[in-house]
Amino acid sequence: MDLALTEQQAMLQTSAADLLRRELPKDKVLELNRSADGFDPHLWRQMADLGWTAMVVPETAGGLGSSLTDVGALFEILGQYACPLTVFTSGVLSAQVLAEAGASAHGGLLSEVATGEKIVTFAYTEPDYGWGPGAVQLPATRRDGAYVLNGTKLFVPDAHIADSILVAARTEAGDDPGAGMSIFLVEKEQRGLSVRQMSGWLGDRLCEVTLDSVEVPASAMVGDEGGAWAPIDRAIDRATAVLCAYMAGGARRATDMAIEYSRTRIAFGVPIGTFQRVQDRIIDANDDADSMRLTAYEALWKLDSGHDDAPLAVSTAKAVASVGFPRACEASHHVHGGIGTDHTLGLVEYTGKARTLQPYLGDAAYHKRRIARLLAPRS
Amino acid sequence: MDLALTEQQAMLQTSAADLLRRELPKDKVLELNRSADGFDPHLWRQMADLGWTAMVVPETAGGLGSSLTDVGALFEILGQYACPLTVFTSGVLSAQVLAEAGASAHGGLLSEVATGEKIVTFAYTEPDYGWGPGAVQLPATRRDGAYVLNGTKLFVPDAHIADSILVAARTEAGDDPGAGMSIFLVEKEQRGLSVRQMSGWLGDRLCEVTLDSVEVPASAMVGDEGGAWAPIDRAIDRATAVLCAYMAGGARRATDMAIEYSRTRIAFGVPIGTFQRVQDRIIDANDDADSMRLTAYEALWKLDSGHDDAPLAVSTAKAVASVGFPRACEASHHVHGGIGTDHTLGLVEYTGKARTLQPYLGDAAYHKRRIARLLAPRS
Amino acid sequence: MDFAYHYTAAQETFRQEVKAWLAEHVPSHIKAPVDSEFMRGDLYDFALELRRKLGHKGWLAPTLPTAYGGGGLSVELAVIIEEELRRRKIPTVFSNPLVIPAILVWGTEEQKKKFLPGILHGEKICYQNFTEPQAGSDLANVQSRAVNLGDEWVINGQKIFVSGGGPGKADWLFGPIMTDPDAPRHRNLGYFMIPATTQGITLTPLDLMNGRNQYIVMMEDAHVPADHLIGGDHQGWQVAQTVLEQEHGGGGQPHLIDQDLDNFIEFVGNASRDGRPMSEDPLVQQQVAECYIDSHASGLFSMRNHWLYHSKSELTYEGSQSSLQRKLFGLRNADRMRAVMGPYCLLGIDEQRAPFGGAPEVFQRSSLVRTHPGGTIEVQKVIIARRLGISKTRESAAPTPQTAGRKNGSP
Amino acid sequence: MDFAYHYTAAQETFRQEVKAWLAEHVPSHIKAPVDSEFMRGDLYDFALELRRKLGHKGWLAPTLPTAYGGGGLSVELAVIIEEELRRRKIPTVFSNPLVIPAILVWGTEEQKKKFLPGILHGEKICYQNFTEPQAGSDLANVQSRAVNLGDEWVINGQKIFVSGGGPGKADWLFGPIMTDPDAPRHRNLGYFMIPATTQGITLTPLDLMNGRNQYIVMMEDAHVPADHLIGGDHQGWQVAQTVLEQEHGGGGQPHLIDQDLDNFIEFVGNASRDGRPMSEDPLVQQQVAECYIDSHASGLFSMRNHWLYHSKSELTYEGSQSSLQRKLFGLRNADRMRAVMGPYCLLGIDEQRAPFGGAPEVFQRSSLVRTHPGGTIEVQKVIIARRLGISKTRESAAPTPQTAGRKNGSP
Repeated sequence: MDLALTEQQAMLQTSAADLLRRELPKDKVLELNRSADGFDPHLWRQMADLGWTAMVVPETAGGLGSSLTDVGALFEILGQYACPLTVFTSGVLSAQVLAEAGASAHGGLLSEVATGEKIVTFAYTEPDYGWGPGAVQLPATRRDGAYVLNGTKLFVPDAHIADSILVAARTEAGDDPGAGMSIFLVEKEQRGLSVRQMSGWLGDRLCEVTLDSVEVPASAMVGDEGGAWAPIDRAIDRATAVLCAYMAGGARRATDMAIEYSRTRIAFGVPIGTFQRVQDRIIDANDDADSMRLTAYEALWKLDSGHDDAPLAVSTAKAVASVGFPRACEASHHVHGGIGTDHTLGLVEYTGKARTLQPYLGDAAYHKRRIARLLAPRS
Repeated sequence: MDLALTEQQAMLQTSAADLLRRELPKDKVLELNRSADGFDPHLWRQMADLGWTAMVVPETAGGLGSSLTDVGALFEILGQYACPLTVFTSGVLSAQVLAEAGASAHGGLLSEVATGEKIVTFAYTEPDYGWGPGAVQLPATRRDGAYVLNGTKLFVPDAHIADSILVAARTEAGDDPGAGMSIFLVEKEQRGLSVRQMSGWLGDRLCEVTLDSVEVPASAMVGDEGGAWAPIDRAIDRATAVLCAYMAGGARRATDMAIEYSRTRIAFGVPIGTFQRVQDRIIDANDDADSMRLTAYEALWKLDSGHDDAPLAVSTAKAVASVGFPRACEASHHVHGGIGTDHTLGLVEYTGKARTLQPYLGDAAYHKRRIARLLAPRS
Repeated sequence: MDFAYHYTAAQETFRQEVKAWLAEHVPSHIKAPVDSEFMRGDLYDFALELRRKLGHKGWLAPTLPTAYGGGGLSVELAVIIEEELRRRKIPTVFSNPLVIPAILVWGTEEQKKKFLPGILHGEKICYQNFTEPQAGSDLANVQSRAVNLGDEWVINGQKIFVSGGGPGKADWLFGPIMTDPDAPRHRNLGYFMIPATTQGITLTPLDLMNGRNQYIVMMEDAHVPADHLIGGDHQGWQVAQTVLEQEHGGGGQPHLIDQDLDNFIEFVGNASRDGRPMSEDPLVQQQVAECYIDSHASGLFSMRNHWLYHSKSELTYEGSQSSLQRKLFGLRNADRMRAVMGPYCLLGIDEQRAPFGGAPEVFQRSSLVRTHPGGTIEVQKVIIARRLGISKTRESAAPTPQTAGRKNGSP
Repeated sequence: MDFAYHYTAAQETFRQEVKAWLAEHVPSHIKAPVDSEFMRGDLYDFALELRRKLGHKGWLAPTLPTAYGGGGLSVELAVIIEEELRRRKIPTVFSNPLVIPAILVWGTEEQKKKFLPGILHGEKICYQNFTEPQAGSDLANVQSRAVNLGDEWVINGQKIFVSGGGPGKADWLFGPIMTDPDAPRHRNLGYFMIPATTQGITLTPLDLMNGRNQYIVMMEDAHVPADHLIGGDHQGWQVAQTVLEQEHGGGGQPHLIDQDLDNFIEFVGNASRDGRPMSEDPLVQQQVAECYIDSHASGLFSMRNHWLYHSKSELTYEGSQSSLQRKLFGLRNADRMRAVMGPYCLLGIDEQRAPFGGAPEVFQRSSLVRTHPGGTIEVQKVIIARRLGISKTRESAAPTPQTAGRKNGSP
């Protein structure tokens, strides 16, 4: 038993924090979030050069083949700085899908993802939003050795700046939603594909991806026809654990802001942190942040060490994070009062992230349902 | 709009409080709860003489035909004194079932319920506990003009002291659980019937009622064969609103105990009520008690005035009460600390009531499901 | 008990009048915007003009005396007007009504005549000039200064989180300013009606989560006539209390209405997930019911307060209880709606995929922002504890237009 | 990171020894009762004897030095012993182990030799003599008095909520008594090991929700030898802090175990409602998962503390955080279980229909009762706030056997 980060992981965290403190101060986050595409090529290049997009990519495909715990340690810091999640979209989630489903046939693309030359997103969710296998209904119809995709993917992260899109589609309908799902690699310039940024209080850029009779060759299929759910399920589990570390970092920062503010803000002649009501919100947020961190690292550790019940740990971590991150932000708002709603303070950006990530890769109810099924005694 | 009790209702409350203050001090409640059958014939006689068992009984059957709001006003006081609920079991719930289902054929029994000469209970729940129509599975089989009942009723209130039992049974199976239900009046001395008090931390006496080929004549059927669910549904709604008033009274007393204790208990040199953490629990309990009272009276009013959405108001009141009563007690325990767990203080008796009444006549989840169905836009 | 208003035939006739008047004066395409942030341009001008018309009919303050610009009507007719205005979803220009009880309770007869008709006729727009950077929850810590020059006062200082349409749109800024730095807390303030056009007053918008409808008010050597002081020059805190009594929920509401809840129920009724109607999902059913229950119970608190207020009963904790619950259930319901609607309730008013024109997203932000103004959650709890008699400090309610001069003693 | 212990072959061999020893000494029909209230008669005697045997093997305090009666074993072997004892569900006589760190940190060498072997060998049973009617959350307000007569102290006063098997079963009552009424708070107490058989000591059971296993201890002119004072005669508060540091969760637990949760999952797996397996009910699934998550997250806090403690790290708020969460999730899970199990979780140990021999009903009561001892919810929050550095009072952790003499300075 050893709950400390390794020296190497600690160094990784330090160097990440150094970069982000310099390149991504809170006014830069706000500026980026308000920019047209929410993407900073200069920052992207630096992150890629540090290998952040290469960590989950196997060494055989030109990546670093890092442990997931290493990746989580990095993303804990990214979460603290509310770093845009493009590095996650492409460098973790899409990379995992590629690696799990078809590293062999698409090793070239995976290498480009690792170096950051290519940005790839994963289009899974549809108008009936959800993360179970049943959520994918978009049909891919075989025609003359090619496939034609028709339909809409919604809430797809970073599709507006992606070079390629991994589209989960249904090559076969049937009673078992886990069967008949396939993945297709669709290039951005593909005829019939259109991408539109959605607007609102979205912590990251989410897009509507419309596929209007998009015809792709059979070689665009990533992995086996009809067998995509199993690798997607594994890839999502691995990515989710990393995302949980990111969310833990965000919750920690929102909590620390509240702690700091409670020490310096004076009301009724004393720091507000001396009031029990204020303390209680901070104590709760601190518990959330700590629970998120422990459950995230436990999930990462179970995935790294190949535990059978890693999915249980992942769902536990995400259920904790989906509840804890928004709640910690809300507590921090509560402590800050009106000033917390001022964009220039920075807290609002964490709250936006928290609420957007809450349903991403499965909300608390989804993961709790999964936990209950995993816990049920075998009959 | 007038949210005050009428003068007459206020007087009813005063006289009830006078009796219970005298006859049912907290040590008497404890003694009664620890006695063999939890029943005090002397107190029962006084309550019956005051007409408490006659209120919901129509004047045509020798009752008072009071408004439900009157009955609720009485039971709010009974709840404050943690009065045993036999008066509810017989005088409200069973009386309502009789009145709704078959006052004509069983008017004599209803009159005896009204005077308190007879105690009648209503046996609805079974080992698969629940309050929807599907919860009744016990079969009643027709044989030679009579009916034979076989099975077990569980958690039946006051069956050990009841003279008669109204048994909900299934005269017909089928896909619609609302169809095929009938009610039978079973006398206590009936061959094949056995009653056993269940033990545990039960705020009132609950029994296991076993029917081992109990044969009853056709005249024992109360109301129409197969048509019992509709009158039972109405009767339960009416009784539930009254029970909610009782629970509101209990929550109010548990809250007031906490308020009083917080003013007098000294810690760190000051009354503990001056600590924000203690205040917050009291504020929450006070909110629960007030919400319970308002939603209960709204339901009673809607039933009295024949509103279409009375069932919505009843389910709202019970969902609020099922959550609020145990929560207010828990808050009061929290304020009292260790001493609150001492039986001689009296709080434990309210907590026992609260937890036992939580699922009775439908728990919060059951009523929330019903609310959602009632709210759903008609398509 | 009776949880509803019942109207006579004459009152129902009045309702028809109101309906007809609204049909005549409000074109059918005119509706309140989903986000009050976008109460701009033509729509603002229309709403301002409509406000004047309503005011001159006495329908902005139906129950107040006609002598001051009110309607002199019964509570029932006031409720009818409110019902019809809401039903029609007319766009409203924000003017903080809480100035009215302060003047009614604490103003001299001259001041009532001077200020009230303009306000009640809808000619004048008022912003509440309360919060300061160092006086939020601790409102008594107001630091802005008013110096007496005999005929007038000179005011310097800064207010923040002042709500309204912004520069050039306000007529009056009302609130407490320190008149006497040597006097003890709660006895060192005056309550001023500051003309917004006074030289030295500037409004700068804040960049907030809920938009740019809140302002920093800078007051630099602003000269204000002496008769713009409401109440004595050491009674500003007491005047503010009358305002806060109302703001903290003491007036109540006669109806149980919640558009965000109605939207949510409709959303669930139309949506599907995994190929099945969302309304049949047991988890969704629980969330819908919990939203309804929370909203309904909070509404009953508000209805009770309305009844208490109009039956001229003395309130204790009830105002703050209602205000607290409104803030808390808003947060809880926003949370439940996120759980059911997922990212749909984060889609903004410009997004074609947004349900109800983005109203759920506005609610996601407003429910969080609303926890602070009008007394934070903490402030409400402090007041409730005092009025339950468990706090170190005991207090009773401040006088309101309904209770002033009664057993509380006149102010 | 590594969230588990990994055992060497030698350690696994040791596990087999423990198993074999237990098989030899504990007949298979012997099991801990569902309700510790019923640890009586023959079972009590058996458990007491077993405790002695375990003690003499050094297995009651495996990691402590053999010189004091410990086992002198590694943490891993200690964890193995704990695992096997738990697996076997052996009945245990309650003796409060928190006396041990107090003596280890604050006792003289003579006192360690005098008291520890008897305790660690399982010969002596200790009750914590802390709470008084006027000293609950405010423990420093202890009013019972010890007067110094040179060779001995004479003690008078009353303790309450003292847990244990009752009169005639305790050997030592340990805790703070006021030695100097003129000294300031926190400097006016001594910490005494009072022989329970001392004349003048009487134990009277309380009639509590969780039974009659807690006592009022009356101390009337009880004479106690001078060397039964642990620490200086003004250091009782400081000694108590060392105890509380452990009691408040500072020692942690290496495992994630929760029998009540396991029962609940099993109940759901076997039950049905409306003719369908309860485990397929979506609402039930959510409740089961929430119980699991809460229990698991709290368990991770405890595991983290175990690791911090055994890696000799200084804790700040972590002990109280874990203790607080344990109390809170117990209440939440009891609530969830009531929601799913309905009246079944109120059926007592004598009821034939009770699932798991009534264990869920015991949990319904114990989860509520457990919120008070070992520092109430409020006390834990006070400590956390102090250690997060936001309270008026700042504090760091009291010395424990793992940290005493390190950077904190020796006591």
